[in-house]
Amino acid sequence: MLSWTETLDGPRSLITGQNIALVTIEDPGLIEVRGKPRDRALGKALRTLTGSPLPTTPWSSAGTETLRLLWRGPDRWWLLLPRAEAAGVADDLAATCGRKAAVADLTGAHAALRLVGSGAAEALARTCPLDLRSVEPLQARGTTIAEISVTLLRESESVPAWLILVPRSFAEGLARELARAIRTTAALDLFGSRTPPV
Amino acid sequence: MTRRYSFLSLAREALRGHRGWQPAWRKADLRDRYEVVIVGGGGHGLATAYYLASEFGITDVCVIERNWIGGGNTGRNTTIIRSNYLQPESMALYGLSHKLYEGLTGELDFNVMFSGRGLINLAQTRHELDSLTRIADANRHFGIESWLIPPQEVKRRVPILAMENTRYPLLGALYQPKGGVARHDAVAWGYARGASRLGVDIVENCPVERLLVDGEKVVGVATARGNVLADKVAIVSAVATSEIAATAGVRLPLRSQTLQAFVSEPIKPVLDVVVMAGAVHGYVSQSDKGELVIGGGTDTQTDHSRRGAPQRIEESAAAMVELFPTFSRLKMMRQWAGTVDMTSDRSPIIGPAGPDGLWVNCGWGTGGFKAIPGSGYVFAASLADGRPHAIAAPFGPERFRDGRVIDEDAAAAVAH
Amino acid sequence: MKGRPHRLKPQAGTPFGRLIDRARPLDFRFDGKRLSGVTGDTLASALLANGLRIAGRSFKLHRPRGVLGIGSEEPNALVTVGEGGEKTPNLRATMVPLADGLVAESQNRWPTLRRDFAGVANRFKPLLPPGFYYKTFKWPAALWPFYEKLIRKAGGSGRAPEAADPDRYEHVHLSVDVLVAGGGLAGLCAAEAAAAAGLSVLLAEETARLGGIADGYDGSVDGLFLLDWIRAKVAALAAHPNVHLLTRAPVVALHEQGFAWVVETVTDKTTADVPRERLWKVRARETIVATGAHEKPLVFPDNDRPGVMLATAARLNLRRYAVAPGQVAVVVTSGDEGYRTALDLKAAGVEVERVVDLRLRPDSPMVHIGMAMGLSVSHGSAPVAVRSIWGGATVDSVTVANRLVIEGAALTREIFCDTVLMSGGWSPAAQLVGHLGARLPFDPAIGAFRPADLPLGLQVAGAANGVFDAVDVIEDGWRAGEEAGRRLNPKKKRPQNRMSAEFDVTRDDPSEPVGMLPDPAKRYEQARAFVDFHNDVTVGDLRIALSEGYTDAEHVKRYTTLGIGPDQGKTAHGNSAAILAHLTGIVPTEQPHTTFRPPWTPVSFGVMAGARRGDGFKAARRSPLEQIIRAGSPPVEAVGQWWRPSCYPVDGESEEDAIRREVRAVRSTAGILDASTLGKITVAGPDAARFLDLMVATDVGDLAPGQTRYALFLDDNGFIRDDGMVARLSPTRFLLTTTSGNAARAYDHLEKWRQTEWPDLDAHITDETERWAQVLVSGPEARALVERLDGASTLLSAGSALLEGMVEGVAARIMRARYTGAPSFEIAVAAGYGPALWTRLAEHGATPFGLQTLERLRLEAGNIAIDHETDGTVTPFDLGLGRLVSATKTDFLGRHGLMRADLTRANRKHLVGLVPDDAGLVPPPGTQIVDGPSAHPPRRTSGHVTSSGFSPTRGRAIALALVANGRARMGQTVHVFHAGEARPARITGTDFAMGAL
Amino acid sequence: MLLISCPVCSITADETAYTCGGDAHVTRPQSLDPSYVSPERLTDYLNLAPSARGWCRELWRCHGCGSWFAMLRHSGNNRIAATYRLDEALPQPPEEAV
Ligand SMILES: Cc1cc2nc3c(=O)[nH]c(=O)nc-3n(C[C@H](O)[C@H](O)[C@H](O)COP(=O)(O)OP(=O)(O)OC[C@H]3O[C@@H](n4cnc5c(N)ncnc54)[C@H](O)[C@@H]3O)c2cc1C
Ligand SMILES: NC(=O)c1ccc[n+]([C@@H]2O[C@H](COP(=O)([O-])OP(=O)(O)OC[C@H]3O[C@@H](n4cnc5c(N)ncnc54)[C@H](O)[C@@H]3O)[C@@H](O)[C@H]2O)c1
Ligand SMILES: Cc1cc2nc3c(=O)[nH]c(=O)nc-3n(C[C@H](O)[C@H](O)[C@H](O)COP(=O)(O)O)c2cc1C
Ligand SMILES: [Zn+2]
Repeated sequence: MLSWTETLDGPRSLITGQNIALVTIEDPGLIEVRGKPRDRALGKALRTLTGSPLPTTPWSSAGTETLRLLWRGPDRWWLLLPRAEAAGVADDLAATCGRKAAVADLTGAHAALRLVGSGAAEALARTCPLDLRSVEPLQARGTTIAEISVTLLRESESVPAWLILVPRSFAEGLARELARAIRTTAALDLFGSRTPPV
Repeated sequence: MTRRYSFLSLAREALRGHRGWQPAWRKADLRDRYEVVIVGGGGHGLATAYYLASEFGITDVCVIERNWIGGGNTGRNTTIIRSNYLQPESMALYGLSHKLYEGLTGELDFNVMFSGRGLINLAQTRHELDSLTRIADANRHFGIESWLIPPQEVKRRVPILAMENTRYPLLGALYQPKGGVARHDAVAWGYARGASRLGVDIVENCPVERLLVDGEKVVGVATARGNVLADKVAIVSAVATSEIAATAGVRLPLRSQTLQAFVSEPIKPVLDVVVMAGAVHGYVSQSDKGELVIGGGTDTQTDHSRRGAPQRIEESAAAMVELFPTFSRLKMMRQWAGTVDMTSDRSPIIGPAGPDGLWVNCGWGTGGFKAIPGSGYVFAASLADGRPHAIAAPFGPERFRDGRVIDEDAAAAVAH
Repeated sequence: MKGRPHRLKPQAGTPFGRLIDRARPLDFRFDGKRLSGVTGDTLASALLANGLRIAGRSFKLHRPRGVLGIGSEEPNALVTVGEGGEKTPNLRATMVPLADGLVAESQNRWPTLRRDFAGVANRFKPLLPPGFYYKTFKWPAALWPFYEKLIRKAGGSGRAPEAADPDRYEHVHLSVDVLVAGGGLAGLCAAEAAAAAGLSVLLAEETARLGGIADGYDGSVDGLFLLDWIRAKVAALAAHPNVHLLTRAPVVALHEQGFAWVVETVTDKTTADVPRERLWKVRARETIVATGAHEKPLVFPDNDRPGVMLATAARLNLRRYAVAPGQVAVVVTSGDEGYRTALDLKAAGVEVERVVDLRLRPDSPMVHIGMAMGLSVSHGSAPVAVRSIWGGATVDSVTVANRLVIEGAALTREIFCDTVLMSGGWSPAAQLVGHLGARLPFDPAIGAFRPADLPLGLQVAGAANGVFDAVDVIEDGWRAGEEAGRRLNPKKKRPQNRMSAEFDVTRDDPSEPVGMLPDPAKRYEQARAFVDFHNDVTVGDLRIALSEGYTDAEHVKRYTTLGIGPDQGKTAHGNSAAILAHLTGIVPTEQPHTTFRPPWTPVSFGVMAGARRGDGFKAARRSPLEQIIRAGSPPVEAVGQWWRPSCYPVDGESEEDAIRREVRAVRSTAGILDASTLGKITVAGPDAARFLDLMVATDVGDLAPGQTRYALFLDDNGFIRDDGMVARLSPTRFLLTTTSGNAARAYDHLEKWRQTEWPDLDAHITDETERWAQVLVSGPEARALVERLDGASTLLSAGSALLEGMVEGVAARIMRARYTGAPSFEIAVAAGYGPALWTRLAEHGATPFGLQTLERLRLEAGNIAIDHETDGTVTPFDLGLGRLVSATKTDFLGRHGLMRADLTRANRKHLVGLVPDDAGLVPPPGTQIVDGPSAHPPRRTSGHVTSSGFSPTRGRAIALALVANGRARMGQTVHVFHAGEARPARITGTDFAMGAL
Repeated sequence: MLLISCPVCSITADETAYTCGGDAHVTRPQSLDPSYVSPERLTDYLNLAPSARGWCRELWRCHGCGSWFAMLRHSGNNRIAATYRLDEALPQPPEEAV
C-alpha cells in the first residue's frame, strides 16, 4: 500500500505565542455530500451516520467530536471524519443516500490547521475580512484568510478555537501568512484600555 | 488680443500683465440649427469637430457638452499612447492616431506635451511572452515600430525595476520607442481652441436629453436649452452614448464600468518610460510634473458612480511595490475613477447607427485617449462623406450581429 | 536686529510648552546640519526653535517658504526624512515627531535651501503664468524632448528612495457600529454619546494626541479646565469596553456602505515583527466626521513669505512647544482668533505691534478682553504688503491700509515686525464627506464650504460641521453620537439622561468671510497674493485663467493647478471659492468646489499593498508532488497560480537538450509527468448527462460508463473556452478534466449555468481537483510500467478507457489518453498518496518529464492546447475539430453563436501544420505568417504560429499555425520572418505526415 | 466596497467575498426555443448590456456558500435595495428619489 504524505507535515505546532497557537493537524477525511435538503433518503442516511438531523441552517453543523457534518451550501454538506474511515463511509453513503444525491470522497483535497487561544481573534482580524464575532460555537463560515479561500469551523471548546480547512495546494501559503500575522508583536489590543495622550 | 501661442507672445503678455489673452474657446450661444451637432465634448467629440472644420471645411458645427469640456474620461485617463495593437484594423486606426499625436502640438498651436518617451509592456509569463511576440511580429509587418526586447534591455531602460525576489520572472517585454503619454487636458483644450477658431460652436453645461426623430430620420437633439436641428447628429458621449441613442430606438452594446487611477505625490524623475505589467495588474508612468500616474483593472459591475472599489487601488499599489520595491514609501496623493464604455470585444464602435442622420463614436473603453486624433479624423471624414472612412469602416456596429469581433482583449490581453 | 523664531525660556506658571520635556534634548540633522530639539517636539517646532525660518521651497516658483500651519494641512514645510531604504519624501514637518538622530532634508532646492538656483524662477514669474507650458516649448518641434527633460527636472518635490523598503505593513479588518473620524472635542463627545447608547465605537485620530485644537483655548467645563475635562473624557472612553481609540491614524477614505480606510502609523522604528503602518479596513454602520476645521490664510500680497504664519498655528506652537514665531509680531485677523494669539504672544514676551482687525466694528468678548489687556488694535484695516528691507526672503514689515479707502496712500502705514500672524476664519475640514460623492455648498457666512446634504449613514460634527465655539462643539458631538444611537437602535427610547455640562468659555463672534485682500487690487499685487501656497497659485493666476475662458471651477483647477498638490489645497479651497465667485460675479452660494477625493492625506504604497509583496504577493499553489518534482530545482513556469517544471535537466543539460531527451524517452520507453494540476470536476445526478450536453459542444450523453471522449467547451458566442476529457463514471456520474489554469474558472462556469439558467436540472457539480494527485504515464512502455503497480493489471484488463479501482492498495482512477501521441495512462490517487505513487513509478524506470516536454510531444502529435491554438476568437471548425461539435443536439453553449455570418465565413483562419524549409529554424509562437515577403512593410499577413518547437522525432522544426483559408493551401509556401529575414515554410497537415507516433 | 448580504447563507460580507456575473434575468433565446433564434435576438443576447444609470439587477456569486443570487442596486450611487434568491419574486426598487 502507498504511504500517505501529510500536506503540512502532520500534527505539529507551527507557532505558539502567549495566548495563541497555530497547529497543523493530520489531513482529515472529508466527504462532500450533495443533494436537496428535503431529500428523505439523504436525510435518513446522514442521520443514521451522525445521529442528528441534517443541518439545514446555513453554516450550522451536527455530529460528534470525530464525525462532523457541516452545512456548506444550500445543497452541499461536508462530512469531516478520521481519514482512515473516509473511504468506507463514502462508499456506504453512496449506497444509502439515494438516487438523487451525490457523494464524493474529497479526502486529501483539504488540509487542516487549528488556531487556538484568545489571541485568535486578533490573528484573524489581521487576515480575514469577515466579521467573526457573530459566529457561534460549531458554526462554520466560508471566507478567506490572506486572500486564500478557507472554511472556518468554530470549535466548541471554551477557549476560542478555529478549525481552518484549506485547499491542499494553498495550505503552505496559508500557514506562512497566518504565522506571519501571529508573529506580529504590535498588538491591536482591540477595545482595550490604552489611554492616548491629550 | 493675443491669438498665437509662442514664447514671444507670452513675453509680450507678461509685460502687460497677461491682459490680452483671448479665451481659448468662445463661450458660444446655442443656435437652433447646425449642419452637424456633436454630442459630447470629450476628446473624441472635440477632435471630430476640429477636423470637420480644418480638413473638411464643415464649420457649421456645434459641440454640445453636458458639463465642462474634457471632464469625462478624457480628463481622467492615464494618457498612455501607443499603436502596437494586434489586429490590422486596430493598427491602422491607432497608427494613424499616433502619427497625428506626433504633430499635434504644431497643428493646434497648443502644446499637448506629447511625449514619445518609450513604452514597455512586460512579459512575465510564457503566455504573455507568446502574446507579445504575436503583437510584435504583427507590428513589424504592418510597419509599426514596436518589438520585443530581452530582460537585460528592460533592466537597462528601467533600472529601478525589481529583478530579484519577484513573484513572476521577467521574460522580456514589448517595446514601442515612440509610445508615451500626453497631457490629457491639453488635448481637449487644444482641440476646442482649434475648432472654436475655425467657427465651431462649443456649448458647455448643456445636457442633451434626447434625439429628435422624424420618421426614420434623426433630425436633431433636444437639450436642456431647447431643441437644435441638424443634418447629422454624432453622439460621442462615451457611456452616455447608449442612453442617448436609445431615445431613437437604437441599442448599442456598451457596458458601463468603473476604471480607477491614482497619482503619487510629485517626485523628481525616476521613471523615463511607461511601464505596463499585465501579470501583476498595474501600469505606471511619471508625469512631467512628477507624479507617478498609476492604473490597474476595471471593476466588474455596472457602475456610474465615478468612485471605485478600494481593492482595485490596493491591487495596483501592490503591483507597483512588486515591480518597484523603492516605491513602497511613496504615497498616493489622489485617486479617482471614470466610467468607461466597454464593448464586448473591447474595440470601439464608429459609424452610422441605423436611422438616417445618426452617427456614433463610442466604446473606447479603457483605451481611447490614444485614439483621439485618429478617431476624430476618420469620424470627421465619415461625417463629411456620408459614409465610413476606410479606417473606420471595420468598426461599425453591425459587426456584433455577424460575430466579427476585432478582439484586442482575448487575443492580446493588453488594456489601455 | 532681525528677530527669529525661538524657544521660550522656561517660565513657571505660563501655559507654554505643555508637550515638551526640556530636560530630554534630542539631536537631529536638517540638511546636514546638527541641530537639537527636545522630547515632544515635532520637526516643524524644532526647526522653528532653532531659528530656521525657511523650511522649504514652493513647487513652481521655488519661493522660500516657512512653516504655515500646525498639522496635516501644511502646504510649505515638506521634507524628506530618513536615509537609504527608509528615506521618505514629502512628509509634512508638522506631522513628524522629532526623534533622536532623525535625519531630515529640505526639498525642491539646489544646492541649498537658502540659495536655490531655481529660485530665479520667481524673478521670471510673469513669464510663468498658468499653463505657460501649453503656450511655449513648441518651437522648434524637434527640441521638445530636450525641453521636456528640463521641465521634468524642474518638476517633482522629494526624491524616491534608491533602496527597497525594508519595512513591513499590515491590514486589519474591523466591523464596528460607529466610526468617528477625529478625536477633537466633537469627536470625543460623539464617541462618548455613541458608546453610552450601547454602540461599539472606533475613534481614529490623525495626530498623536486626542483633544484636537482645544488646547488653543481657555475656559472650563463642569468646573474643570478644558484640557482636564478632556483628559477625564479620554480616560473614560479608553476604559470603555466598547470603544477603541486610535491615534496617529487618519481616516483617509470613506467608501460605500460605511467602508473606511484608516492608516495608522504604528511605529517609526520597525522590526521584523512590527509593521511600520497598518491599514484598518473598517466597516461602520454609522460614520461621524469630526475632523475639525482649517484656519484660512488671508490673501494679500506676499502673504507667503517665511515669517507669515497662521495665527492659531502660532498660538499652538507656543502652547505646545514653547516656540515663538518671532520677536515682534503683527496679527492680521478677520475674527476673534487673532486676539487669542496676540494675547498669548504678549504673555510669552513677544512684542505685539498691532492687531489688525479687518472687521469694521468688532464687538465680541474676545475683542474687549484684548483691548483690556492692552493690545493695540486697528479696525477696518487690512494688510496690503509684506516687505523685507534688504530684499531678503523673510519679513521686516507689513503695510496695512484702511479698508474703506484702500488705495489712498496717506492711509497706509508700514509696521515693522518680524512675523505676521494671520487668521481668515475657519474652513470646515469635511473633505471626507465628499469622498462619498456629496457636494458641500458654499456658506457665505463663513466663507467656506460646509457640509449639508449628507449621504446615508454619515454625520458631521463640530468644526467640520461649521460649529466652532467649544460649547456648541461639545453639544454637536453629543448630538451626532446620540443620533447614531437612534438610527441604529430606533426602538430604544432617547437616552434618559442626556449629556450636559456647565460651561465657562468665551464665545466668538463669527469671523468676517473675506476672501481676497486687498479688495480692489492692482495686478502686480494680485500676482503676489497667494491662494494655493504649495502650487504657487495667486489671485492674478486665477484672474488670467478666467480671462482665458477657463471659468468652470474644474477648468480653473486644471489650468492653474490650484489644489492639486500634496496638500490637496486644504488651506486654499475656501479662499479660492470666495475669490472666484468675486471675480466672476457669480452668487457665492453657486460657486462649486472641485471634487474631494481620497485620500485625506497621502497614503504609502507599502501600506496599501500590505502583506502582498514577495511571496505574499499572490499565493502560489503547490502540487501534491511539489517536494519531489522540485527537489532538483528544475526550471519552472507559471501556469495559473501554479509553478510547473518545464523539464528536468540532468548533469548540466540545457533546457532544450533536456526536453529533447525527455521526448525521446517518452517516444521510446515511458515518461511520467505531474498532471495533478489538471482540473477534475464531477457532475452527478439524474440530469447530469442532460446538463453536460448543454454545457459541452461535443456529444457526451451517449457515452457508456467507462467510456471517455475528448470534448470542447464553447462560450455562447461559439468560441472555444476550454477542452478536456469527459468520462462517464456511472449512469449518473461524469468526470470532466480541464486545463490547469482553467480548473477554478470551469467549475464556476458550470455552477453559474446550472444555478442561473438550468436550476431545474438535477445535477451536482463537485470540484475534485485538489483531491487527486495525478501522474501521466506515457510512452510505448507505459502500459507495462503501469501494470507493475499492484492491482493495476487486473484493473486495466477490464479494457475501458476509464477505470476506478484499487491500485497499490488505494483507490485510484486510471484514464487512457493519447494527448502526447503515445499510449498514455493518467493515474489518479488521493493527493497524499501522490508522492509515493510517483516514487514507485520512477523506481520502475520512468523518465520524469516536464510541461515543455509535454508541449513538444503534443505538438508532434498535432494536438491543440488551450491558449496556444485558441485565443477566445477561435471556433472548433477553425481547428479542424468540427467533428467534436454535435450535429444532433438542438442546444448547447455556442451552438447558435457558431452559426453567425462571420463564424461560418469560408476564409477563416484554419489550423495547419507549418514546416520551415530550414529544419533548424523554430519560429517562436506568435510569429506572423507572411504572404508576400516584400522588403518593406506593410506586408500582408495571413495568420500566426500558435505552437512550435524542434521535433526530436522528426529531427526538424515543426509548428502549428492558424492561417487564413489554410486547409485549402496545403503544400503552399509562406514566409515567417526570422532575424529580419523572410524564411520560407510549407503548409502541411497537423499530423506533420508522421503517421502514428 | 459594497457590503453584500447573501440571501442564501445570510452572511454579510465585503464585495470581495462575491463575484459579479453580469446582468440578471437575461433571457437566453435558445433556452426558450432552440429550434429558431432570430439573429436580432441572438445579437442582443450576446452583446447588449442594459447598463444605464439607475436601478439595475445583477447576478452575484457568494464565495462562501457558492450560490448565485441577484442584487438590486442603483448604479449611480451604489445603494443596494435588495439581494434575493433567483427563485424569489422580484423585489422592487424603493419609491423615494435617490
Ligand atoms: C482611469 C482611466 C484610465 C484610462 N487610461 C487610458 C490610457 O492610459 N490610454 C488611453 O488611450 N485611454 C485611457 N482611458 C480611456 C480614455 O480615457 C477614453 O477612452 C477616452 O477619453 C474617451 O474619450 P471620449 O471623448 O469618447 O469620452 P469622454 O471624454 O468621456 O467624453 C464624453 C463626453 O460626453 C459628455 N456627455 C455625456 N452625456 C452627454 C449628454 N447627454 N449631453 C451632452 N454631453 C454629454 C460627457 O460629459 C463627456 O464630456 C482611460 C480611462 C480611464 C477612466
Ligand atoms: N471660538 C472658539 O472657541 C473656537 C473657534 C474655533 C475653534 N474652536 C475649537 O476648535 C475645536 C473644534 O473641535 P473639533 O473637535 O470640531 O475640531 P478639532 O480640530 O479640535 O479636532 C479635529 C480632530 O480631527 C483630527 N482629524 C482631522 N482629520 C482627520 C482624519 N481624516 N482622520 C482622523 N482624524 C482627523 C484632527 O487631527 C483633530 O485632532 C474645539 O476645541 C473648539 O473649542 C473654538
Ligand atoms: C494624468 C493625470 C494626472 C493627474 N495628476 C494629478 C495631480 O497631480 N494632483 C491631483 O490632485 N490630481 C491629479 N489628477 C486627478 C484629477 O485631480 C482628478 O481627480 C481627475 O481628473 C478626475 O476628476 P474628478 O476627481 O474631479 O472626478 C490627475 C489626473 C490625470 C488624468
Ligand atoms: Zn452565501
